[in-house]
Formats: sequence, C-alpha cells, structure tokens
Amino acid sequence: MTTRDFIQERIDSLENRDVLLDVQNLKTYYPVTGGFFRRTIGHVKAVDDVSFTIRKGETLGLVGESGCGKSTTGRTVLRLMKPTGGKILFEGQEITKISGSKLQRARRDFQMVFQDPYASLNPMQMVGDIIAEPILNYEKRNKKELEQEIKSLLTRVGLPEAAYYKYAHEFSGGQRQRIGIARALALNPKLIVADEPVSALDVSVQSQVLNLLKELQIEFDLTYLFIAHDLSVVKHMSDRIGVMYLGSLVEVASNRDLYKEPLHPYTQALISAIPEPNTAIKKERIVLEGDVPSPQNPPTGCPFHTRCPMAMEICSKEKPPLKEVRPGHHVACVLY
Amino acid sequence: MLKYSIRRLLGMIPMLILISIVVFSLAKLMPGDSLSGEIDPNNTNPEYIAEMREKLGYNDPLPVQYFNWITGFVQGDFGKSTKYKRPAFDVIMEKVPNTLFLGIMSLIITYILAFMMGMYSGRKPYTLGDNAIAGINYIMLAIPSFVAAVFAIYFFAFNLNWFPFGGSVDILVETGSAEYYLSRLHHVLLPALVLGAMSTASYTQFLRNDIIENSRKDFVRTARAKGTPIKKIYNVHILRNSIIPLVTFLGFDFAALIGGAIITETIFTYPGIGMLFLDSVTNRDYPTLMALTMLLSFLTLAGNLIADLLYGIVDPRIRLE
Amino acid sequence: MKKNKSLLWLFALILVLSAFLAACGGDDGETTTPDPAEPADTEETDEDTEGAAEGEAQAGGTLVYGLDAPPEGLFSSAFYGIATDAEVIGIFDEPLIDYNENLEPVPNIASWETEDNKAFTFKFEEGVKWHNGEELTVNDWVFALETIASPDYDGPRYTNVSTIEGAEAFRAGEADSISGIEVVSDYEINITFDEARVNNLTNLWAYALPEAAMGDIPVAEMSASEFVITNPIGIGPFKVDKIVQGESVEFSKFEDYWNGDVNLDKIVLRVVDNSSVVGALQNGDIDMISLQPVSGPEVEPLENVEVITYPGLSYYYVGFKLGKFDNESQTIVEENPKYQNKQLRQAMMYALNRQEWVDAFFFGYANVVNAPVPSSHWNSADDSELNTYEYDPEQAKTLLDEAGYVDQDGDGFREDPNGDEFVVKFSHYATGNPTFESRAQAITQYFEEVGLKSELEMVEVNLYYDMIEKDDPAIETFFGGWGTGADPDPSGLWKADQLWNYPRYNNPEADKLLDDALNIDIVGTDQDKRTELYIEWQKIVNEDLPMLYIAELEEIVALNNRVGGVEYDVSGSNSPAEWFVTE
Amino acid sequence: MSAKNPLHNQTPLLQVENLQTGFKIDGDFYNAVEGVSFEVKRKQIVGVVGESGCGKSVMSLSIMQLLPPGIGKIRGGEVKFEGQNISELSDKKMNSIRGKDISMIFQEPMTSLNPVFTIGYQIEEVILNHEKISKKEARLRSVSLLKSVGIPRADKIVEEYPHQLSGGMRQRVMIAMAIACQPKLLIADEPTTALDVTVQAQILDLLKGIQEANDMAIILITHDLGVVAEICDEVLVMYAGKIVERATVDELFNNPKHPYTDLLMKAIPRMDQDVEVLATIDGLVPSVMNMPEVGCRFSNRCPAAMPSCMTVTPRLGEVGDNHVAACLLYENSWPADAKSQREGASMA
Repeated sequence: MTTRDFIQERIDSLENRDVLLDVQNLKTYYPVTGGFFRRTIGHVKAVDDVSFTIRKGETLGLVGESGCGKSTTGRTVLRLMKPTGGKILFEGQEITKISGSKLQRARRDFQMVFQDPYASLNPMQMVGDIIAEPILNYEKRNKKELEQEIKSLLTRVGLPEAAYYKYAHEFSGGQRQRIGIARALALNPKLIVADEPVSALDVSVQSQVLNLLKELQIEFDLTYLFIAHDLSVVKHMSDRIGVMYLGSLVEVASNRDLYKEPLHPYTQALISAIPEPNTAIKKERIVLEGDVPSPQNPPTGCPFHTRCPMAMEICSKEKPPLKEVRPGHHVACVLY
Repeated sequence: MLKYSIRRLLGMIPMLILISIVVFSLAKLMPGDSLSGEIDPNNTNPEYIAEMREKLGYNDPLPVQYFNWITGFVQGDFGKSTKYKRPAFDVIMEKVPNTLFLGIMSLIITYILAFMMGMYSGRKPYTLGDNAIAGINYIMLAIPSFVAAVFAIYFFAFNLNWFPFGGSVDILVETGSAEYYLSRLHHVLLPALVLGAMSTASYTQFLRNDIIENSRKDFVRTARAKGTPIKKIYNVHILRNSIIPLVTFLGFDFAALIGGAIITETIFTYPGIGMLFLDSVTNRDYPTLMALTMLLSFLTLAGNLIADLLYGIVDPRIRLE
Repeated sequence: MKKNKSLLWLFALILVLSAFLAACGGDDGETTTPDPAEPADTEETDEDTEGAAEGEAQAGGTLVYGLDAPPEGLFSSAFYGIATDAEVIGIFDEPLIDYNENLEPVPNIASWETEDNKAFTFKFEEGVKWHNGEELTVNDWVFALETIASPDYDGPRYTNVSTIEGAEAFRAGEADSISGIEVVSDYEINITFDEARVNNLTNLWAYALPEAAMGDIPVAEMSASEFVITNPIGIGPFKVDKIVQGESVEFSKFEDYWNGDVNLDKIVLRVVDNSSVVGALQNGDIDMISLQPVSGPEVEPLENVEVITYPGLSYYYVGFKLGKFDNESQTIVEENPKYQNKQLRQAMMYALNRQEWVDAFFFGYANVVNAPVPSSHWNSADDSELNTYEYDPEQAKTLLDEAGYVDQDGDGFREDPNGDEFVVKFSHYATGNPTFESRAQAITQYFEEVGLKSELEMVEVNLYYDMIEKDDPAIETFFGGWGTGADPDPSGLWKADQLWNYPRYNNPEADKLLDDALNIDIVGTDQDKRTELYIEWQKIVNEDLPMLYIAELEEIVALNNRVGGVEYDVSGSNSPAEWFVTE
Repeated sequence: MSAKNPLHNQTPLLQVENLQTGFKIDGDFYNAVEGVSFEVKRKQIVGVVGESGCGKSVMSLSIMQLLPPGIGKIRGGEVKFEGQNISELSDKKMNSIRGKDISMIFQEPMTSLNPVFTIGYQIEEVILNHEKISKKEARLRSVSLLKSVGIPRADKIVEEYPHQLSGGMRQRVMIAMAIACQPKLLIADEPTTALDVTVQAQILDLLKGIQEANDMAIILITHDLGVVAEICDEVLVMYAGKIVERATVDELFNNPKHPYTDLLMKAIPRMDQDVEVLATIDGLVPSVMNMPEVGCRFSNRCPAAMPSCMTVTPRLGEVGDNHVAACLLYENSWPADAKSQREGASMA
C-alpha cells in the first residue's frame, strides 16, 4: 500500500466517525484599556467567529502566522480561556460555559502539549511526579501500580524507565517534549491540543516527535488539534487543515486539496512562500506586501483585503463567510 | 504625558486621604496628647486643663477632629507646632531648603561615585579592581550611618580640617554673598558624602550587574558588528540601557533620603526635616509630626510619579502619549 | 571613556573645591583674632580672673559658645520652654533680680523693699538701655507681667505672676489691668501680692519685655513674632546679630550696656552634637560648652581645655508607687499595699551601693544624696542630721528578715510575708541612650544581691512619664529625676494634693511642715526658722523613704584655656560681660 | 577542485583555513569549531546548514571576531579576507573592517537593535564609524537606505524606536544597517528564523536583490534546508563543529552523499511529498566536552556506520563535481594525497 493509498483510506474511514469536537462561531476577545480612566476602549479580536469540527481519530491542523489567533483558538477549546461568544461542543455536550468542578471533570478528556517543553515542566519535580500529578488530581491510586503505569508510559514515548526518577533539566529538548506528551497521555484523553509542539526542536528531533505523535494517535485512537506555523509540518500531521488569518479561518480543506489547489489568495501566498528543500522546483512566488494588520484594529470586510493581490472593492466592505465550495473544501473569499 | 501626569496626580488623592486617616489615627493612638505643650505645665488645675481641652477641640468626636484637621491641612493650615509655638508649616518650610540641598547633594555624590565605580566594575567584572570596589561598597553599606558620620567628622573635619564639623553655614559670613553660598556648599559636602555613601553601594552593584547583563545582549553584538569601538559601546549603548532601572531607585530615594537624613542631620547638627522629625516625635509635637508624615507620604508618591515620568523619558519603549 | 573621564574631572573638581573651602574656613578662623589695628581697651580690666585663662582680661575677640542640643528658637524669657533656649537668652538678656551662690535673691537692675512680704516697692537702675536703643523703664516690666497674665498668653510662666493681686481677674478678662501693680515713676513700681508669702519675691517674674518694640503685637501672636524668633531684643551685654535656626547665633558687644564694660567683641553660639564635642574642643572650634557626664573623662585629658564643675540643682531617685492620685479631687485616693512597709523600703536603700553606681555611670560628676533638697539650697539638711544609709547589704538583709520577707521556698529569693512570690518590678525610661539600660540593670542587681527578685522594664520615655503621671499599675518602682529652681520650697513635688508627687506620698505631718515653712504668720521673715522647718521635713522623708534618693548631679563645663573671666556657681555663670579671650 | 567550476577562477574573497574556535567551560577550553576550512568567492552566496550546536554560529562570530570576550577564543587557523589574515588583527583594526567590509545580521531582530536609540541613530552610527561625513548627510543616507530595503515612510521611521516596528521591518532595518557601507561580505546568521513565512519570503527576496545589486557575497547561516535551496550557490553542512559535506546547491539536494545530510533531508516534512513516516536520526550529538578524539563524530548516530568509523577520522574528500564529503563510505573515491593524509592522521 502506497502512502497515498494509506491516506485515502484514512480519509474515507474518518468520514464515517462521530464528531468529537464541534466549534461554532467561536469568539475570544481580549479587552484593551486606555483613555483617561483606563476604561475598556476596544477589544483585540484574537478569535473572531471561527467554526470547525473534528471527528474522532482525526487530526485538524491549524496554521497561520504569529498573531493569527491559532493558539488562542486552541486554548479556548480547552477552556483554558473563556470564550467571548459561540459554542464549543465536546461529544455533543456544550462545554462553552461550564465552570468549576464540572469543567474540571470535563478536562480529563482533553489535554494539551505545549511549545516549550522546558517551561511547562516544573524543574523541582521528578519526572514521575510530573506525570502522576494529573492522574492523582482525578483518582486515588495505588502508588506501586501507578509507578509501574507511568514507567510503561515513559517507555511508550521512547524514554527509559529510569527517567521516572530524574528531573526535567537532565533531558534534551526532544526528550522533554516526550515527557510533555507522556503527561498529556496519562489521563487517557480523547482530544489532544498540540500547540507548536515541535517548533522549538531541531529537524532531526522534530521528526522523532512527529512520528511519535502519529503512532500514538493510532494506538490510543487520539484526536488532535494540531497547531503550528509551519505549513509543511501541519500538512504532514493533519487530515484536514484550517488556515487562519487575523482571527478568522479563511480556508479549511483536506491536506491534499489544500496543497494541490489552495483557493484563498492568502493560502496561495502562504504556500508559495515556503522555501522547498528541492532545487528542482522553481516556484513562482507570491510575495505579499506589508505586514499583518494589528488585531486590535482589524480592517473592515475581509481581513486579508489590505494585502490581497486580488482584492476588489467589495472586499473592504463585507467579510465573506466560510463556505463549502468543493466537497470538504471550505473557503472564505468572494472569489468563490 | 500631561494627561498621564494629571491622571496620576488625581490617583494620588485617595491614597493621600487614606494615609491622612492612618496618620491621624496613629497620632490619636499615641500615648497622651500634646496638651503638655499647649497647656501651662505649672498649672495642673483640672478645670484649666478641661477648659484647654475644650478650647483645643480635643473633646470633639474623632471624625470631627479629623475633618477639622484635614480641612485646615488642605488650606495650607497645618496647625500650630506645640513645641515651636509657630505654624507647623513655617517650621517645616524653614527646614525644607536645608534638607533639599543636602538630599540633592548626596544624590549627586551617590550618582558620581556609583557611576564611576559601577561603570568600572561592570566593564571589568571579577578583576581585582571590581573586587576592591565591591569590598569598599559593602563596607560602606555595613557601617551604621552614625559611626560613619562620627568617623567622617573626626577624620575630615578635626584631623584634616577640610570641612566644618557641623552646621549648615558659617554664621559670620554675610547672608546672600557669594561667600555665603560657598560656605553652605562647604558645610553640606561632608554630611552629603556620608549620606550619599550609604546608598552608593546598592547603586554601584546594581549598575555593575546591569552593565554586565547588558553587555551580553544581542544589541551589543550588533554594535560590535558595526565596528563601534568598545568604549563607545559601554559608555553609550550599554550605559543608556542601564540607566533605565536606576530611575526606579530615584522614586524611593526621594523620601528615603529624608528618612535617612535623621541621624546624619543630628550628628552634623544640620537643621533639616530629619532632625525636625526626630524632634517632633520626642516632643509629641503632633501637628508638626502629622504635617511631616503627610509631607513624606506625598514626597514618596511624588517621587514615584517623577520616577515613572522619567522612566518614560529614558525608556522609549514605555513612552506615554 | 570620554564620559568616565569627565566624571573623574568633576570629582577632582569637588575635591579641589572643598580643599579651597577648607582654606577659606581657616581664614575665617583668623578673622576671629583681634585686629591689631584696632585699639585694644586693655587698661580697664576686671579684678575677676577666675576661669581658664591666666592673666589680665583683654578686650576684643570672639568666643565660640557650644550648645549640645539645638535650641527651639523661642528666644524670649517669657516664652521659652527648654534650657538650651535659656542659655541663649542668658547671653543677650538679664533678669531684674539675680540670685547669689546661696540662691538668695540679690538686686540687679531692680532693688526692693518690703515690710510684710505682701507689698513690695521696686526701684530700677536708670539709664539701662534695650538693644534697640529704648530705655528700660518699669513699664517694660508691667508689659511683661501683663503679657504673661493675659488669657491669650501661650507660654508656661503664668504661675510666676498669678500671685499678684488682681492677676486672676485680669486673666479672666474682668479687669483691664492688674490691680496689684502700681507704677510710681519710670523707675519705681509697687507690686502687691494677693497674700503675704515668704516666697513671693522668688516666685515673681523678674524679666522685662521691650514694650516699645512688642507693644503692638497681639499676645496670641507674640511667641511667633520676630522679637522672639529672629530678632530678639534684650538688655544684656551682647545683642543678637543673626540667628541661623537650629544651629547658630551670632552676638556682638552691646556698646550701651548699662553695667560696665564688655570684654568680647563677639560671641558665636554653635550647636554641637555630643559625638563631636570632644573633637571640637580639642580643635579649638568651640571655647566653652556644658558637658554631659559621659564626656567628662574624655575632655579632662585635653591640654587646651579645662573642665570646671559646679553644683547642680537636679537629683535622681528610685520612686515607689504608694498610692493612686485622683485628678478631679486632687487627692490621693488609694493605697498600693506592695511597698507600704517602711522597713522594706529602708532595706532596699541599704542594698544600694549608691557611690559605686554614681562613679560608674556619672564618672564622679555627681554626689550621693539622702534627701530631696539639693545641697546648694540654703534650706538643705546636712548629712549629719540625716540617716545616710551607707551601703550595707547585711543590714538590708536583717531588715528584710525582720519585716518577714524571707526565702521560704529555697529558690534564693525572698517571698513576701504572706509567702507569695515577691518581685521588684522596676521601670526605667528608654531613649536612644544605651547606658540607661545598664544603669537600670545595676540597680536591680543590687536588689537581687539581698535576695529580692527584680525585673526591669525599659519604657519609651514619653510613654513612661505619661504612665507615671496616670499611676499606671504597670509602674511599681520607677527611676526618675527632678530639677529644682531657685525657690527651695519642695511643696509642688511632695504635698499630697500635687499631681507631681509621683510616689503619692501621703504624710499629713510632713505636709504641715511644708505649709508652716511658707506661712508668714509662723516664720515671719526669719530664714533660720524656715530652715529649721525644712530640715525637720527632710528628716521625716529621709526616714520614710517614699523614694530612694540616689544622687545630685554636678554641672560640668569645658573651657578653652584662652577663655578667662568665667565664673560659675549654683545659679549659673557670671555675666558674659566679664568673659574674655586671650591669644 | 575541478576546473569545470565556473567560480573556480575567481580570487576568493574569504578563506577560512583550519579554523578552531574554543569556548571556556568551567575554566577549560573546548573546541566548538574544529578545523573548518572553506572559501567564499565574490558575489557568492554560501549557505551553512546544521542543527543547533553544530558550530555554525560560532564559526561566523569567529570570522567577525565577535566571540564573547574571555569566553570564546580562536585557537587555531586563519581567516583571510582578500588575502589578509584578519584573525589576529587588533580590536581597533577589526573595527575598521566590521560594518564596512564585512557586516553581519542576526536572528533576533528585536533584541539585536538597541531599544533606547532611534532607528536613524543606529544606522547613522555604522556610517559615522567608517566615513567622515556630517550627521546630516548620514541621516540622509540612512533614510535612503531604509527606502532601499523597502521600508515605507522611511523619513518618519528614522525617528522611531525598534519596538514600534514589526519583526520584518526590524530585520529590514538590520539589513539597511549591514549594507550601509556597501560591504563585500554579509554574514547572515539565521536572518529569517524568527519571522513568519510570508515575511521570510520578503526578506529572502530582499537579500537576494541586494546581493545582486551590490555585488556582495553572503554567508547564510540557517537550519532551514528550504531557505538554502532557495537562494544559495554553495552549501556547507556542519555537524558537531566540523564540515561534513560541501557542494553546490543543486548537487547537494539532488545527490546528498553524507549520511547525515541525507537523513536531514528526509527528516523534514515536505509540501511536495506525502510521506507517512519521517526519517529520524536517533541518539544525541556528543557534547562539546565529550567529543571523541578520533573517528567520525556522527558515527554513534549513523545508520551506515562501520567499525572503522569509530577509529578513523574522516577528512573531506571529493565525492562528485564541486562536491566533497567527510565520510569513510567514499574513501575509495578520494584522491591519493587526501587518503595518505587521512592515514597519517589516524596513525598519529
């Protein structure tokens, strides 16, 4: 079976599975204060009306440049942040507004893997304790049993059992990320949000972690929301990819469709900007002018119209909705 | 910036009201009242005392007393010093120029010493010179100010005869003449040195560490890559950045200097706010004491405001619109 | 490095500048020496050559007078509150009536006559000039008395005029003048008191105020006026040229001084912190200064300085709280049982080695006393008439045994006669002075040596006197000190109806003796008769011991050898007019 | 080298010969760069790739003599710029080269600019360091430089401070500063790593444009093989302080020889290919304090390692046209002299 067939088969099988996470019109705003009395004078619309679904066992990639709101989306989905509007349904249950112990119980099912594995590990704690902590938050466990369980988990993520007794600073970046993954896996979650899990790692280590994440997904039937700025990595990891720009999803498609036929001008520019480690390909680059506008003061209409090479008059007036223009291929652009 | 300053000044008002309530309550809680100063001590006639208490408003309910005090205060009437029998405002204002002069001189001395030593140490860390400077600094920090003051007087004033041993001016020179101002400068130098040396250590070490830290920053590498001479890098690129955190110190120093001046002023018989403060505590001169406490609180707040404004000037990153 | 260098230059400049200023200071020092071009009035000399300098009095020169605490700046006899201000006033002003070495009043500007100790006639010297050129007349005295008697007066001297007939009415606003004062002429005045007392004269306020200068100032504003704060006017040998608040005063010779020649050209008064006194004396930066006892041993070895002592008017004691005072009724209303046993108090007196203690903490500048009247007062009892309570721990133990204070539980300390634990709770005031705690500890040590368990508590000084005055139960035995004035009458500190009778000593027999000594019907004008009564009283309080008398202090003065003409007795120094400096 | 190389006839602009740079760790020096030799010809863009800790940044700092004083030190070898050995020049003489003949830009455009000085001041400084012109002229020059690197409102930006600019703009400012004195060589140390991909494209275009316009050579240090493929003429691959492979860019990507280079390329997820499992390189780079004295430094991670890899230190040997690699797999294709050198080295 070729890789291509494998992927096709995977896509087909996923189509029939249940939706695990359904995000509808999600908005997350930060207040901005100012003026004489430090009143809230505006909002940074970090996430502005974003909708997507993830099926069980699927990986949805979120890609975009810094400040596009992809991390905020991830955090809001995990309810690490309070959404300003919209709905988050997890296995059909609305978790948008739950709090306290209810939220605490729900969190068992979704975990996060962070970008900087070192900063997210307590330097004073033994690795074993770091991994045991989330488990002990939910249940009382026999100490010996738990230790055994954690050791096998460590082995599973490619660390020696002896790692249990060591501290985070004794590990390399890649190994620390494995610890972070082990901690996320400890509670046997259904959804893992991985926020730039490999961007701090070297290429050779990055591939190890990416491979590990893929293996684990199949082994534990995990669902991933995979967030990264590197489109190649996202494409490698994801079944479907959402492209974000200035708080909005501008395009969602399967990874092949997205690469083969990017529809949104931003996606086209993004893909063309990626330098390929292949001198045989000489791409015609679309180099965008200028910078991403400030999310505090976003342009009216289509957020991308200020830099869009194909912008028309209407683009500055109306924000185009995300709509399905081909089967499974959604885009928010007036061109379609 | 103006808007910011006004907002900060307005923001100080509730703070000052709170402080004034605390100051007033503390003064009322202190043992005895200041009747001893207001009432003829030879007349222990209870009727007379009662009459005076009534007259001085000590029998009013506390909120009324507070209100009377604070309204007077806002109008510049700080009450009458029970010890000096004069308006507390006059008594304080008489001393303010001396303390201000001493404070500014000691700040200048601190800055000169700290910059010289800090820049040297920061540029040549872990050398003999750096260690020597650190040693001197910690000794200066460790010596109690009264010991330092007495030592300075015996060494510089009595042995070397360089400075007068006390006072703020030679009374024999004509007020207002050039000689008068030289004499004032001459008198303030020694106490200012003692006072300034106390805070020099923290400034020096802070500056040193900040320079070392900054010298490892990327922009230093950039400057070197541009072919900028190392001296200029230290004296312009690094120093300019290292001054920024020092500005925060200035805010605290403003009021701390006056507090720190208590002992120095007393030993040098340099009549200023510090001496007055000590005096009014021991003599239960509550009107003066309360006015001084309010003044110091205000100075602390103002010092912080000034530091914040300066911060905006020295650090373009937080420049305020 | 450019910046570094400029900083270095700045620092160097400051050093150079200060060296230059130091040189200037030296020049200033030289200007204080007499100008040789000026004719020196050396022919007229004073016979009095006591003081440090040997040889004849010289005219001219500047004397630097040190003060070890800053004056408050109320430079008027009618308004001042502390001794340092009085020292300053003493240089530019004079009383109308002076006191001799026995603290008996002697005429200065005013002389007096009285028949009955009730009505007095005072006659003033003529030609006495104020520093502003006006002549002193009796009206200036009347002005002073009426100022003090005014209801708006905020100074502490009213008791010194309250006994004048009509003063109460004047103060109450019922009269426009004080009826007991009758001006006869510019130089003669009659003053009548409300009743005949033996001490009417010593109690009377004897300083004038310059009416011409101050007459227009409302009394309430007087204490803050320029004639008190910045530009005081007196009749003394020196006039005030300049005042730098809180640190120095410049005086110059008053050419129109009424009483003979003034030797010095200038007196500069400087405040010197205690820590600098020795150095300043050694360096000749100050010529004379009153010393704290602790400085004495340091100053004595200096070759250029002489240390002079003279009897003082203050004494220290350990008081017992014997009762509780009611401020409303002005009576002692309760008795504290703990120290009522006289034998206990006497035993504690024997337990104290007062001489050793005085030598240790006052460096010999104090004398042990056995009664509360300073030995300089004419009514002081001689030690031969009193029990001197020589240090005798054995006697103390015997007395305690007799009184039933014995060690019953074998812990080394005595219990009270009921067998309950007995602890001497001793309180001492705390200031910044570190020796206070050790001297207080020494006293508890003496008590413990005779088997009395003792506890020391150091109390902040302001709080301390407040607690004592209010008979706070936390104070049981306490360390204290009193300074007395020219009037030898101890009533104010000892009678049962006085707030300042801190031990709450209540002995009607003793109180009667004090009353009798002031009763003109009993003693008349006979001082011997009064002395007899006072000695009788001292015998009683020496026996009763409501307080353990410890020591009276000596006053210590350091004088530079170049200073002459300075004399001291218990009333203080002689007139500054007689002071001189030699080169 | 082969005579077919069209760049071969030019005089090298920069020659690095057997460079050894040490770092002081706990009082002892350890070489972070060990015997690196290469050339940069005029107008050439040479890419240096490798993972973190491979010594690529240390090597570039050594060329500029910008090693942290007292900590980093050139311990051997030569750096020749236009034939002159600059590795032993005094700091003062180096200052006349830095910023003028050779300039450098860095990874973090935020921290690389001094936060308290205006953009204008920082650009003028480099001009005034090397040219005797008035401040006014320098100001005019900096405005036109900012324009030339594509900064809008350049006359306003000169008065602004670094924090007021976006990351891409700051990197443009850094580039403006670096080209202010028209250097012959620009060392760009990870110039686009901190930037977003669309901005990276802008910056790479800009660098390329400037290089062509100014006839400037560039040493581009990066970990991103895509960037290298994009603009470089020649590539050096570094591993553990040494150059393991060097080739023209086409040759390297089409025909990687060293197992490390090969794995590196296969470990990257790529847009143009669908791969289910990425290649990985197991194990860790030996730490600089525990570098094996002999043998190939990659041998502990190399899937093709042979027993001799642990004992024989490979030297760079020709493996193709303009293509050298340091690997024993190709020792048979080495010219005789290199082989004998290798044997001599292994015997020593």
